[in-house]
Amino acid sequence: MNLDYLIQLTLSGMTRGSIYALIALGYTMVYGIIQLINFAHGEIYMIGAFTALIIATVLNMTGMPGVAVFIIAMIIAVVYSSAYGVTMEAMAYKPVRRAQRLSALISAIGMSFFLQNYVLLAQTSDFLSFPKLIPQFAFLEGARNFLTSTQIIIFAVTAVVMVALTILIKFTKIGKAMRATAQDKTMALLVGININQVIAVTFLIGSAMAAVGGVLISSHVGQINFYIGFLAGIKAFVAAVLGGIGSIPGAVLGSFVLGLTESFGAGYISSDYEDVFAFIILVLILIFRPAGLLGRAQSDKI
Amino acid sequence: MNNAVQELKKSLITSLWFMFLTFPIMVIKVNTVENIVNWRWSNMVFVGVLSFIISYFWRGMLRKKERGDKLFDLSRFMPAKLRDLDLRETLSDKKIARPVLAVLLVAALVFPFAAGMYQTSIMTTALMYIILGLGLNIVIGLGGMLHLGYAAFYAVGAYTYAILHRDFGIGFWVALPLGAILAMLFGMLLGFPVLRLKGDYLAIVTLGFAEIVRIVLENWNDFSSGPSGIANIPRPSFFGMKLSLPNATIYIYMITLALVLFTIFVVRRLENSRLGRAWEAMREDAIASESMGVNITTTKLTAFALGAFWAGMVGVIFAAKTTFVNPASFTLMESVLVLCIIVLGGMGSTTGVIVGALIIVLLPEYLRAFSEYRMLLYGAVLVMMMVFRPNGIIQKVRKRHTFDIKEASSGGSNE
Amino acid sequence: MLKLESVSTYYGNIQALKEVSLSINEGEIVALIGANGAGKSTTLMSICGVTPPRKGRVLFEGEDITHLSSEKIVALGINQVPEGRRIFPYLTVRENLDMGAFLRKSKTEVQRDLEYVFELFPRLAERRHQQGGTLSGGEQQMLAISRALMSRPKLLLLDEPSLGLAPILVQQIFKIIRQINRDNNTTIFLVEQNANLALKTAHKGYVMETGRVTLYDTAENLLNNEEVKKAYLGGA
Amino acid sequence: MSNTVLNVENLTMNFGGLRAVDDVSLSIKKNEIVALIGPNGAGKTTFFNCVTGVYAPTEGKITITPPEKSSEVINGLKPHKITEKGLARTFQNIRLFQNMTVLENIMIGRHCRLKSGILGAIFRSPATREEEEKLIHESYAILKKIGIERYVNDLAKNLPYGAQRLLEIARALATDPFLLLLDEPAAGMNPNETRDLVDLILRLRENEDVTIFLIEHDMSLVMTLSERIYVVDYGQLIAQGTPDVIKQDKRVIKAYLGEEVHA
Amino acid sequence: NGQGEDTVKIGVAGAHSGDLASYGLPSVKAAELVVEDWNAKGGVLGKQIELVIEDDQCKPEVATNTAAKLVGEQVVGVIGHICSGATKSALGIYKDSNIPVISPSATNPPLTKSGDYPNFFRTIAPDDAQAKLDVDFAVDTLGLTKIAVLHDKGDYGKGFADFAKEYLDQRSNVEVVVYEGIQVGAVDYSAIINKVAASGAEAIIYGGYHPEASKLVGQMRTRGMDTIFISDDGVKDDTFIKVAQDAAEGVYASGPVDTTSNPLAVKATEDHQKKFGEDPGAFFLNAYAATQALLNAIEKAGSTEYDAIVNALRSEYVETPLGNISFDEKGDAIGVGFSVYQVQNGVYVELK
Ligand SMILES: Nc1ncnc2c1ncn2[C@@H]1O[C@H](COP(=O)(O)OP(=O)(O)OP(=O)(O)O)[C@@H](O)[C@H]1O
Ligand SMILES: Nc1ncnc2c1ncn2[C@@H]1O[C@H](COP(=O)(O)OP(=O)(O)OP(=O)(O)O)[C@@H](O)[C@H]1O
Ligand SMILES: CC(C)C[C@H](N)C(=O)O
Ligand SMILES: [Mg+2]
Ligand SMILES: [Mg+2]
Repeated sequence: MNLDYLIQLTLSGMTRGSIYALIALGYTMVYGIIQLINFAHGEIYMIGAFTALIIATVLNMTGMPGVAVFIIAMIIAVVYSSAYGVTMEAMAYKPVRRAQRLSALISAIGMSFFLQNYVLLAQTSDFLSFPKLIPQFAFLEGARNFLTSTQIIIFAVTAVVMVALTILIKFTKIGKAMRATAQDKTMALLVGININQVIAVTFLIGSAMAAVGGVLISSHVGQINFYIGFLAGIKAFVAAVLGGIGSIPGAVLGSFVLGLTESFGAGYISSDYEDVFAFIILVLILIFRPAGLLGRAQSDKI
Repeated sequence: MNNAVQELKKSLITSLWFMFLTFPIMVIKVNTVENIVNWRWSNMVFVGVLSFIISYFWRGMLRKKERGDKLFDLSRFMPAKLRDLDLRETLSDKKIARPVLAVLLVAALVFPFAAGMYQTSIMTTALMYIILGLGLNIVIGLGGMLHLGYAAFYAVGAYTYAILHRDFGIGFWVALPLGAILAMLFGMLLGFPVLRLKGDYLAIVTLGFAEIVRIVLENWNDFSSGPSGIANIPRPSFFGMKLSLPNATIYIYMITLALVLFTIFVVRRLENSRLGRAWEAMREDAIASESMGVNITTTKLTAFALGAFWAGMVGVIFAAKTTFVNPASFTLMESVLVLCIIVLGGMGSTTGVIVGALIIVLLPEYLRAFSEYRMLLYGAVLVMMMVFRPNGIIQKVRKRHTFDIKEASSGGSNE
Repeated sequence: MLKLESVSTYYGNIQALKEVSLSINEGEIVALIGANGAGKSTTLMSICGVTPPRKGRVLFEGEDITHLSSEKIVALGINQVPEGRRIFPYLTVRENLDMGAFLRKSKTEVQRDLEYVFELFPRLAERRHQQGGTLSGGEQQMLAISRALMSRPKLLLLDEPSLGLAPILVQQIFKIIRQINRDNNTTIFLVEQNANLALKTAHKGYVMETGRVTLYDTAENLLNNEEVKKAYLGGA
Repeated sequence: MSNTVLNVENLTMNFGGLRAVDDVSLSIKKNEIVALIGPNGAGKTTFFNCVTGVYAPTEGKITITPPEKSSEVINGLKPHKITEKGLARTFQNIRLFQNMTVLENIMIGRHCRLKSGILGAIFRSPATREEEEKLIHESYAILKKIGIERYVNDLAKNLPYGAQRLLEIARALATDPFLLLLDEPAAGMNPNETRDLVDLILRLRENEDVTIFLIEHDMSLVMTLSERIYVVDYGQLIAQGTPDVIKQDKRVIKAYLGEEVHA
Repeated sequence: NGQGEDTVKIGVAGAHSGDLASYGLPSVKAAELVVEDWNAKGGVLGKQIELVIEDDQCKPEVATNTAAKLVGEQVVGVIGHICSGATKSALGIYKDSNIPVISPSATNPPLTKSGDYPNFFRTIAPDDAQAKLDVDFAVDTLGLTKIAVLHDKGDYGKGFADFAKEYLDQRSNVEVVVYEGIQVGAVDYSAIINKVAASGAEAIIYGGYHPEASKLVGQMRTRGMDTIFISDDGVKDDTFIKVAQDAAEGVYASGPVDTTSNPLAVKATEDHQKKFGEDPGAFFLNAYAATQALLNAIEKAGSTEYDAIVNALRSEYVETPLGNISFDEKGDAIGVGFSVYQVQNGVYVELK
């Protein structure tokens, strides 16, 4: 079809990709450091979105300007999601760190059930509408068919977060400690790294990013309920694996590949099989690159 | 004394932390439509008190666990003689084990007649999950491959019966082996491309495969009737007779029970065979076992296919018991539940799978008493079981091939 | 400087160390030899707090460090080159060295020490941007020692530094051990399977068997001890 | 040439840009004991991995001639196939089945010489039962040959290190090989244990009719045991010959042995 | 069947946890409100009414256990289940145990049309009826010729969409330019929206529920697309307007006749507000009506016997928030007329 259509699909694929990336980054960081598929990561994202919605609605009534509300709600959501992430780690994962690997996975699944139902009971099962805080930017008027202001914000924030994270991991002391802990925990201890603290920080950062994702998506989509974390979590997990689980750039690349595949699949073929395309791409990529796009081939030296 | 004060202080801090943590979600309730805010301060008090108490006991239990003590020391209530008995050892003594098993079996046989239809029905579900658990255990516990798409094979079995009955009027007993075999073929089909993947990569691909199966069932109307599913699948007939509902319920229970025994029998034999050893070696060290002449591809594939076999079989029972199938029954959550069963029960252990299935299936049913809090508690229980018993409830005692040196000349034993 | 008093360490229910007592003076090289599985590595890990002892005390410069966490012990100046080298495989040589200096504050001192280890091992200077995992066995061993030196240890624990190395590298490594001890007055506690070389390098030695210290003497005496000869030196 | 059991021609193995083995040719005759030595990272283990099918070599030709059989090229075959054909190996970093008993480790070694399948397992046919029974006896006999039968029912991980090394050899022997490839069999052993190992290897050659190809850094072992030595450095063959020749070789001394030559 | 005890037990079954809880929980609240009312007035047949509330998570396999449980509890009738799938699997059990079932939301046509389930009733229109109404409206009233049909891949949404497509295909000068399912819960729908835009469709007929509908409409309108949006009674819910806000303006949806002004509906909603502090959710009124119909039938029958209740359900009319209703031979509600609504100035206005 025509070029406009192609651009539209690309942009919509990138929107999805950016959002998956924000969630997938947390997944991949946690996985990288303790090899845990954190099933409850999606719930942290959901809690971030809920917290933001609650705060934004309360603040909105005070007549504060929308953008200010948005920023404050975002900050509080980030604080709370991080707090949940760290608490969850301390309660449900730390005690099973030395047990077989699947125990932590089951613990994560339990946590996911718990958090979903906690929000369901404490709040509501219904969809709540997220206040419209971001105005349609005037300069976008001409490009309305292609881009909305929330999409622009999603792109921008995702880019900033990604760059910040890369800098953090590559160049800061805590970043190096995270990488060292991921590669060899005993040795990390022996050079004087407090690995408990490092793992907690990993959860904190991962959860914070999930919260950012949660707030952005909710304002883009306009509504949330207690169950939104599940699907988002699965998708982000797929994206992280696609890119090579444990790899930060991989998570981003995987997310974009996934987002674009879904978008083109839906656009040019049929959205009936949107997820099928996503999974077929996944299988194909893994067959040719068994450690994902940017993952390190786990060639154990023999 | 000082210690106690310390403990209380810690609990207090935890309690304050949770009051902070739950503040927005527990306390504030917004009505986004009417823009009304409802401040529920009493919830905060509630959270504070509850987390204070829980935190106090939680830490106490953790300390016990660290020390390796039993969490609940029942032996205190037992007479001294019993206390000294090692349960596991006692039970591995054939003289004691046989009667115990016999009693359990009789209890299982009598159960549906003593209990009501509801109890029988959920117990049947539990039995079905025992088979699923044992089947998946072949793949995960024995084959060492993390498989998150088990529900797909389950779906294959269920749809085999549903469609064969819908289109050809084929009955339960014919569908039972067909469903199992078809699922097995599917297992092989999936197995080929993915077997060189490791660990979590395998997990995600199997997950993807299961989703593909489900989505195809959802979209392919002519074949599977799409999301609205296939209804009016008959329950198994008893020598051509249609049974009344309570009798049919008991009958399905008995069939499932028989299949559980059959599964246990087969799985045990497989475990203690040349193939079982190859699985174990492969799990321990794939490269070494390959270098010792074990064909990894076929060994993995058999694990995959045999695992799928049982899922297909239970799928047929599922269709017969529920009398209705639609794609919504075969989601990722279903695969995850079966995974929970084997990890919770204790990976690789048959008894563990049985206990795990009983917990995973019956717990939410018995938690019905807590009505809306049921799934919340279910999640919490899962977490707690893992935290306090991280390697599962029953730890696998593997049957070991040993060699009796005394009778070295006369013959080996394979106990 | 370091003193172990009746240290008992367990792995679950298995007791790996049974009332181990030993002491090391400042500036010494002390060797610990013993058969496989005797508990040598466990001794080092117990000192570092990775497998904290269940009973007994570990004293370092008079201070009880038995229940300190690893990072605090490292901060006091004890560092270990563990068995199997344990290079961070995906960090570069330079980053591996930085990790060694993880707890140090002064950038200029770290820089100075970096230059020192590069001088000690010019090979590492050449490879500073290579990933640790891709180094050869000998290079990894050099890196592991350098990484430990980067924390400026007062006490350096070495666990089988010669394992699996080509003969030429074995000689080199022992030369360097002596050099470090001489140049920096670093106290060294050396675990070795190659008892011959170890005792030739050390001032005194301990012999360990199934979790217990069974013999203690000067290195020279041990080298001439008949039992030690028979058991560990391959003498007839 | 008639009694050559392994003949490798121009073997090359690349890992990405790294050439770990570079155009190496060598051959081994029946009942020889041959050593492969060289500095760390020279490509010795990689060479073994190529021969045993763990890696598919980038280039080159590997031919085996099992006793009383005709020669065949085994490039690119899977490890289990190669094992079936009669090559067996041990690993530099011990790779036992840690949580299985010593006996079971050996039973796995015999896996490829057994036949029973799924149905046999389920129905426990007399043939299967007989096979299993025989297997246990054979396995015990192998342990006895190596001299570690007293550990028969212990878990592999609970064995002393030296015994684990021996178990690796026993397990390899269980596959009925004609060529045994040992990767640093003496690593981590003390001098006494090493001496016993030398005796064992000599005994195996005599009694089991196997040819032995080994990698080792312990020069005392290499020099007493081997009849011929190949030396590699940076993936290339830099010398070959009898121990006496190698000891004197300037290049080998410079790259590998160092000045104070031991043994 | 529950007689001889001092209470009359009514089962309420549906999804009370999991992803579909939002469709199941409102029916619990509805039943509670109705029962509270009745109990305050002396109950039914002189006995107090007791609710037995059981979750089925909308899973057919759980639903059979739920049904067995309710049978064991000796309920005289059941309000539920919520999903057609779960309903179908549970119905076999209720049928054999002689228990009438009234669902507020299970819309799959065969539930009534097949005649397999004589004990089944519902207070909601089956998928095909609404599809016909919406297609007629789109083609005849609005005169549209190019239509995109979307659905949420669920049994309700897809069922509705299938019928809509079938009816559209029967029309000569109408073209279905897109027919596709969308992914429920997806974070972004711009791909499918672009596709609809590119296809030149004048309208979308959507089968599914309001959360997805409001996302679709919302994203369409922000992009400046003014494609007409027509949907089913899963969308004809005030929550839709409140969530979609401005974007909801102009949307058409079919639903039971004249509910907003019905005094009973107003009262039910107010009661809900009073008791739970929020507006009711999906199928609330349908469940309210179902409970009233059941209790009324018991009262009128003067007994809790199956035959008596079923007869009463078929013969007696009852005043409910959905109007004055009864049930036909197959179990579909009579008296719930359907009409098309449009959102005008933030409220659904019935188009006559
Ligand atoms: N992580 C562990 N879990 C259980 N047991 C262990 C563990 N590590 C060591 N052991 C056991 O503790 C004992 C002492 O082991 P240690 O590694 O300290 O011996 P070592 O003297 O260093 O031997 P080597 O020369 O082989 O390195 C051994 O019996 C060993 O099997
Ligand atoms: N799977 C692999 N991927 C990439 N590089 C590899 C791999 N295996 C080996 N290498 C590299 O190939 C080279 C040769 O390694 P190899 O293990 O064969 O050395 P070696 O001669 O056995 O050394 P050592 O005596 O230390 O065991 C090394 O540089 C090593 O890092
Ligand atoms: C809640 C919905 C999923 C129910 C739907 N109307 C059905 O017929 O199944
Ligand atoms: Mg050691
Ligand atoms: Mg090597």
